[in-house]
Amino acid sequence: MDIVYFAWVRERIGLAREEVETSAATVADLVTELSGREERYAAAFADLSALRVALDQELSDFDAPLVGVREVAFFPPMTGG
Amino acid sequence: MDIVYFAWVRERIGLAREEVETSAATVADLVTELSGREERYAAAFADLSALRVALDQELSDFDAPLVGVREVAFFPPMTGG
Amino acid sequence: MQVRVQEAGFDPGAQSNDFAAGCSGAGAIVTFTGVVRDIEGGGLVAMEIEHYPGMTQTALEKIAAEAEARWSLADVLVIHRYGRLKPGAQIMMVATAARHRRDAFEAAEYMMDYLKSRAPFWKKEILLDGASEWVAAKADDEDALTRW
Amino acid sequence: MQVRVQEAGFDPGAQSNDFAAGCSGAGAIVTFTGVVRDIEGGGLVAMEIEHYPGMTQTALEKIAAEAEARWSLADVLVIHRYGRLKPGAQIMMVATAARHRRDAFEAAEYMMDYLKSRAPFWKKEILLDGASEWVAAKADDEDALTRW
Repeated sequence: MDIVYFAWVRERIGLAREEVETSAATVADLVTELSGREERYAAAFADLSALRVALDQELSDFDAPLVGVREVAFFPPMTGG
Repeated sequence: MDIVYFAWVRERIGLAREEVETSAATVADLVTELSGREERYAAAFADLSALRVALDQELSDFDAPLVGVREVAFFPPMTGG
Repeated sequence: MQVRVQEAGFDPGAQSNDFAAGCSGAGAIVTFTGVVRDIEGGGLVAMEIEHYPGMTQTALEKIAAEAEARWSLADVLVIHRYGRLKPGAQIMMVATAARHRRDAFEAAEYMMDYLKSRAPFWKKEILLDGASEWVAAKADDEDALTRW
Repeated sequence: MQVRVQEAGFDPGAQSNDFAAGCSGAGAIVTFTGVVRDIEGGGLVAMEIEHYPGMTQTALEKIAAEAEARWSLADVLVIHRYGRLKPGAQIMMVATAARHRRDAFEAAEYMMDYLKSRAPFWKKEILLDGASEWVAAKADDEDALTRW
């Protein structure tokens, strides 16, 4: 599964994209798994209310299942316009 | 006192501007006076709800006094924009 | 505030670029352009716009001043034409510049609503068959003023 | 519908004239242009706009399609830039064309409200002293969506 990061999430984790092997069932499970890996992930995911998630380039939420998902994106609230 | 007419009021009366001597106290009195003059005035002023009036180039209403007024304008509801 | 009543045509894109260039510091520019459209089924030769020369400029300036008083704006532009206009021709435009988009949008809508019913213009449609007809004011346009 | 995500600058006046020319029959054209403005007190060197390339075009098209479904529109244009923009540069624009002004205004406001909070862009301010800061999303912008 590909994971992509944007804006300060990308900066805090230090990566724009990575491929991970995971059996996480939901986005929340994936977040827990990543946060357990290294401090920089734990720091980036510390406050989920400050984060948004997209699954295969569609906005989603942290309860969503990951079955069949190829790309998960984490980023702060968007500031377009 | 100058009286000016616009749009279909001008067309119905057949004049864009005229000078009248009047002692009418209000716009409504002036309308009654003009309507009594000739059929074309009576026709133009038949339905006051379809007319608007400006006194010295400020929107006003038919109850307004004419004291000190130099120019009275009669016209249909405006259609700007 | 820039208010222009004119017979001549204008280029809305060039006008809005000029307007925006004069408003550095404003993050939001809104423009509205009104265009003569053909009538249902076609056959409009021209739209004739009559106005009240002594009153028009003042009436438009009052509307623009009220918009500037109600919203936080960097600048306001109003251009309104009179005379004989062909289908597709620009009739008028308003532009607003503000720090925040809501101010720019609301002020532009406010000015349009007042221009429709409170600026001394009257429109007459000239049709292919030689007939002509004054455009009637719409109850909707009068009702729109109750928003403000 | 025309939706363009691009790094290059654009001329809002020329874009809006081209857009209007393609919408004969629409009497009302509304445009919104967003411009990089300096921060309070000055000192902004540039605004860096990051986006999510795979998602951006689709997200903008969804917003434009929803506007076309909700209002009676002749056409819709969205242009949004990414990359490093100087103060005074155009960030984005939307344009709407409709028979009636209310449709054109509301659709443009709707698109702006959704672009602010639902299009995958993130802005970073680069300051004179070398510091930089991500622009935080505003609660007001999120609240604006409840209007629709």
